[in-house]
Amino acid sequence: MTELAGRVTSLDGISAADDDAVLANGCQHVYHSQSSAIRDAARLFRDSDYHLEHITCLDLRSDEGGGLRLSYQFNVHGTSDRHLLLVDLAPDAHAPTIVDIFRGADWYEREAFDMHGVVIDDHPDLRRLLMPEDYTGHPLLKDFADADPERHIMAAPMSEEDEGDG
Amino acid sequence: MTDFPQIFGGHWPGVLAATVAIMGFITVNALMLIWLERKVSARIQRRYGPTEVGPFGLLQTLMDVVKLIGKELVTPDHVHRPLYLIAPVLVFAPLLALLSLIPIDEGWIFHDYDIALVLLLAFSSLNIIGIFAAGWGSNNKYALLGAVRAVAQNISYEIPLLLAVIPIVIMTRSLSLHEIASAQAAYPFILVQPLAAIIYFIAGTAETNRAPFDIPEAESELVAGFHTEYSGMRFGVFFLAEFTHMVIICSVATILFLGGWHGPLLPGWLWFFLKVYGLILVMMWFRWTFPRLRFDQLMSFAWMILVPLALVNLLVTTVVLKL
Amino acid sequence: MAETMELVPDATDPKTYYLNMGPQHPSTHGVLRIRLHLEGERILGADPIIGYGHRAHEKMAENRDYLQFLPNSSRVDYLSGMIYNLAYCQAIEHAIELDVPERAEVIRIICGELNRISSHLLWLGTFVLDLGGFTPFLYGFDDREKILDILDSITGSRLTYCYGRFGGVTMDVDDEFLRRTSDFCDYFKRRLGEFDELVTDNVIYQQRTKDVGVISSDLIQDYALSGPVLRAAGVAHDVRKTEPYGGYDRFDFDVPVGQRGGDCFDRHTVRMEEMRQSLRIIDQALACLPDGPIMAAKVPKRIRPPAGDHYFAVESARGHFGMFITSDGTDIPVRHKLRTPSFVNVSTMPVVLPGTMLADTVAILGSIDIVVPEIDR
Amino acid sequence: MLKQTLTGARSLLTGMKVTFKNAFKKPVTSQYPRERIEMSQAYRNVIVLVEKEDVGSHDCIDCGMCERVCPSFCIKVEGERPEGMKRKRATRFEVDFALCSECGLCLDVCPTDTLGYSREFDQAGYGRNDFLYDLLIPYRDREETVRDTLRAAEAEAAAAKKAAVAKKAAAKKAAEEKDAAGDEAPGGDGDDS
Repeated sequence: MTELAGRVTSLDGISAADDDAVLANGCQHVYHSQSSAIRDAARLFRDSDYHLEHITCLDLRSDEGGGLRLSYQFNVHGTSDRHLLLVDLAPDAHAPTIVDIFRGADWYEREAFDMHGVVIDDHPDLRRLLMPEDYTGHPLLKDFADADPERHIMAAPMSEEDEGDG
Repeated sequence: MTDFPQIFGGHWPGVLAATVAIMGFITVNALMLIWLERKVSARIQRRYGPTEVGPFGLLQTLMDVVKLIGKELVTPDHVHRPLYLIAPVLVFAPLLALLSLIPIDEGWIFHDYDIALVLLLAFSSLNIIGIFAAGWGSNNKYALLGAVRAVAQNISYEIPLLLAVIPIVIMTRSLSLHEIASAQAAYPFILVQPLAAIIYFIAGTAETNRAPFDIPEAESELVAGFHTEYSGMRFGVFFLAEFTHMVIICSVATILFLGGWHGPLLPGWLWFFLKVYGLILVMMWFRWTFPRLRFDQLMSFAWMILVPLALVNLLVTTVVLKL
Repeated sequence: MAETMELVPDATDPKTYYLNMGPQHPSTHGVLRIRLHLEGERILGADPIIGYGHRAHEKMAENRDYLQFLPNSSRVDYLSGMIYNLAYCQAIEHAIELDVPERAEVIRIICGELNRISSHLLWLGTFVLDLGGFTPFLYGFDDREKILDILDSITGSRLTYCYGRFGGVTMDVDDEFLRRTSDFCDYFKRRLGEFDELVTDNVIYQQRTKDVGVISSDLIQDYALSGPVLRAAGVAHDVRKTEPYGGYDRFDFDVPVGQRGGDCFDRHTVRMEEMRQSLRIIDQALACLPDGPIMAAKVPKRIRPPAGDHYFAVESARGHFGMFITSDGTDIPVRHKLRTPSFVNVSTMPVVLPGTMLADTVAILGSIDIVVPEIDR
Repeated sequence: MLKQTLTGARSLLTGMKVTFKNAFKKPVTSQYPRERIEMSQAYRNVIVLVEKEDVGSHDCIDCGMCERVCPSFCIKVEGERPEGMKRKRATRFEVDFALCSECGLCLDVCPTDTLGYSREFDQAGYGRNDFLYDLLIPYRDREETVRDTLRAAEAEAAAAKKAAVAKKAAAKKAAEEKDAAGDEAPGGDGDDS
C-alpha cells in the first residue's frame, strides 16, 4: 500500500476494500467510501496532483436490496496509479458535488443525474446532460421502461448447450 | 476617337440597348465564371468538376440557374419585408452602371466620362448598402453579423484601394479610364507602380468579399453570412453580383496597371479579356489555396499594413514625379 | 467554477445577445449545439448542449452479451473505429485474461496506427476547412482514402470495422497488404512535407491558430485532459507509453509535446508529429511481423468476465479512451461505461471559449478534434 | 514588421505553388456510374448462403447459431427435418439488411461455413422493407433434388458407418474371444452419431 493509499484510508468513512472480495481489474487501489467522505478524498487526490478519470454510476438494485453506486476513479499523469472509490448510495440517491474541487466532474455529475437520477447536492447547474430537458425518467436505471416497448429488444442469451471451449 | 457611344447615341433607345447588352454580358459572364471556378477548384483539388451537362460540363451552371429560377421564392415570416426584398436589387443595380464605364478597346466604351474613375469607385461602394439591407432585413443573427462585417470590411478596404489608385491618377493627370489605358501604350504601369498594383489587387479581392477575405459570408462560422435567409433566384442575384463585381475589379486593375487593351499581335479587346480573366483566375487560385483571416486580423491588415504601405508609395510617387 | 449561463437571455442588456451555434451548423462537426453569449463578436459565455447524437451505447451494452456489443464499439467513434474496436477486444481479453498471438498483436498495431493517421488526416482537413481553406480538406481526404482502401482490403469495410475478435483478428494480412502499407508509408512521408508547405507554414493559418484557444496546463488536472490536447499543453503523457497495451512496448516512438503552451497551433504540430510517429511504428511493425496464428487457440465461447470492475484504457486518436465494465459473472455486463476523450475535451469549452472571437470558436472546436457521437455515445 | 510581411508573403506563394502543382496532376476521383472500382476481396455486404460443392446447394442446417449471435437480431431461420434424413434443412432464411451492421459474427459461428458475403454494393430502396432478403431464393427450385441426393448420401454414409462399426465390433469381438475365451463382455455397440 502506497503512502497516498494510506492517507486515503485514514480519512473518516473510507476503508480499503478487501482484495479478495472486490475485484477491480486495472485499478491499483480500491476503497469503499461513505458519501460524506467523497469531498475529503477528492481534495486529497487533488492535492497529490491526481486527476479525476471518470465518475460512473451503477444500478445495483435487486430483490435483495442494494442501491446505486458511484465509482470515482482517480489517476495521475506520467505513470499509472489508479484509485477507485466506490460509494454505495441508498435508493433515493443523494451525493455531494465535487465540482468545486475538480471542474471536470461537472458533466459526469450531470450525467449521473440524467441517466440514473442521482441528485448531486450543491451542484451549481444540475441539468440533464444528454436527454432533452423535458424528458422524464432516467434511462440507465435497470427498471427503466421504454415508452415504446415494441421497440425494446432484449438479447436472447445463448442456450446452455453451446457452452464449452471453441 | 471613334466613339462607341455614338452607335447608341445619348438617347433613350441607346441607353436601353446598352443596358440589354450589359445584362447579357453579365449573365453569360457569370455563367462562365461559375463554371470556371468549379473547374479550377476541381483541378486544384484533383477532381473533375462538372462533366455531365454539355461539353466539359459547360452548361451545368445554366441548368443550375434554371433550377434556381424554378424554385419557389421563400420569404421567411420574421424578415423586414421591404429591406429583405429590395436588398438583392440594391446589390445588383450599381454593377450595371459600372460596366458601362469600362473601355474594352481603343474607343470601345459606352460613356467616356472625364471622372470615370471617381464614378466607378463611388458606385462600387454602393452595393454595400444592399448587403447591409440584406443582413438587417433578414432579421437573423448570422446574417446581421455577416452584414456588419461586410460594411466594416468594405469601408476599411476602400481606403488602401483609393490610395493605390491615386499614384496612377497623378502620373496620367487624368481620371478617365480611357485615357489612363491609352497612356500605357509604351509600358504597363505595373512596372513603375508594382506596390500600388499589389495593394490594389489585395484590396480589390477584399472588396469583392473573396477568399481569403470572405468573412462576410464565412460559411464555417456564419453559415452563409448576409444571404443566409435568401433562396432561389434572390440568392442567385447575390451570386451574380459577386461574380460581376470580380470582373469589374479585375477590369479596373487591367486598365490601371496592366495596360488595358495594349499588347502585341492580338486584337486589343482580346488582350483586354485575356488580362481580366487571367486576374480572375489568380483570384480563384487564392480562394482555393488560403484559409480565411479572422475579422480583427483582416481589419488590422488593412490599417496596419496596407494603408501605411500605400501612403509611403504615394509619397514616393509624388516626390519622384516632382523631381 | 465555470460560469454557467442562465437559460433565459438577459433582455435588459441590449449590448449582448445569445447565439445558438448548432445543432445544425457547418462547423460543429455533427449535431453539437453551443449556446454562445456574445457581445459583438466577442464571446462572454459558452454552454455546450450535447445529446443530439445520443445512441445509448451504454444501455445497449447492458442488453447484449459481450460479443454482441462488438459491432457497437467501432461506432462509438466512427473516425477511428479500428482503435475503438480493438480496444474493446483488448478490454475483454484483459478481463478474461486471454492471451493474443503475437502476429495478431502486431497486425492490430499496424491497423490501429493506420487508423490513427486516417483520423488525424480527417482532423487536419476539417480543421483547415473550419478556417476557410477548402483544398487541404480534399487533399487530406485523398490520402485518408488510400488508408481506407488498405484497411478495406483486410477488413471488408471502410469506416466501422468489425475486425477484432476476442483473442485475435478475423482475417490474416497478405503480402499485398504489407506491400501497400509500406508503399503508403513511403508516399505519406513525402506528402506530409506538402501539407507543411500548404498549411503549417501558411501565414494566415499561423495567424488564425497561434495564441488562440489556449488550453493551458492549469486545466489539465481539473478536467483530466488527454490525447493531443494534453500533449499540446506540454505534458508528455501517452497511454501507449505509460501503460503499454497490446505490445506497444516493443516499438520505439516519441511522444511529441507542444512548445507554445497549448494553443491551436500546438495541437496542430502535435498531431502532425504524431502522424510521423505512427509511420515509424508501422515501419517497425512491418519489419518484425512474426508468423503464426491470428486467433488464440482457446477462446471461451461464452464470455463471462469475473464479477467485479474492469477498467481498460487505450490511446485513441483523440486521447484516453477508457472502458469501465462492471460484471456480475454472467454474460451480460451490469454496466459498461465509455470514458470518451471528446466528452472531456468539450466540457472545457465553458472555460476556454469566453474572451475569444466568434471565428475562434470554430477554430478551437476544430482543433480539439471533437467527434460528436463520441461525446454523446 | 517588414520581415514578417515578407516571410508571410513567401509562405503564401509556397502554398500557391503547391496548389498549382496539384492542379496539373491527374484527378484521383472516379466518375462513378461510368467507372466502377473493384471491390476488395474482403468486402462485406449482405450475407448470402454459399453453394457448397459437396452438397450442390447451400448447407444451412438450421442450427440457429447466427440467429442467436446476431447483435441486430436481423436473421430469421426456420428449418425442418426432411423425412428420412438426420440433419435439418433450412426452409426459411431471411435477413433484414436494413438492420444489419455487417459485423460478421454470423459467419464466425456458422458450423457448416455456408454463410458468406455477397458482392453487391449498390442496394437502394424506397422503404425499409425493401431490404428484407430471402437468401433461399436461388436454391428453392432444386431443393427437392438436393434433398434426394442428400438423403441418399446420408443413407450411404450411415450404411458405410454401420458396416465399419460392425466390422470393428466384429474384429474387437474376435480379439476379445481370442484373449479370454469364456469371459462374456456385453458389447455396447450402437451407433451414437
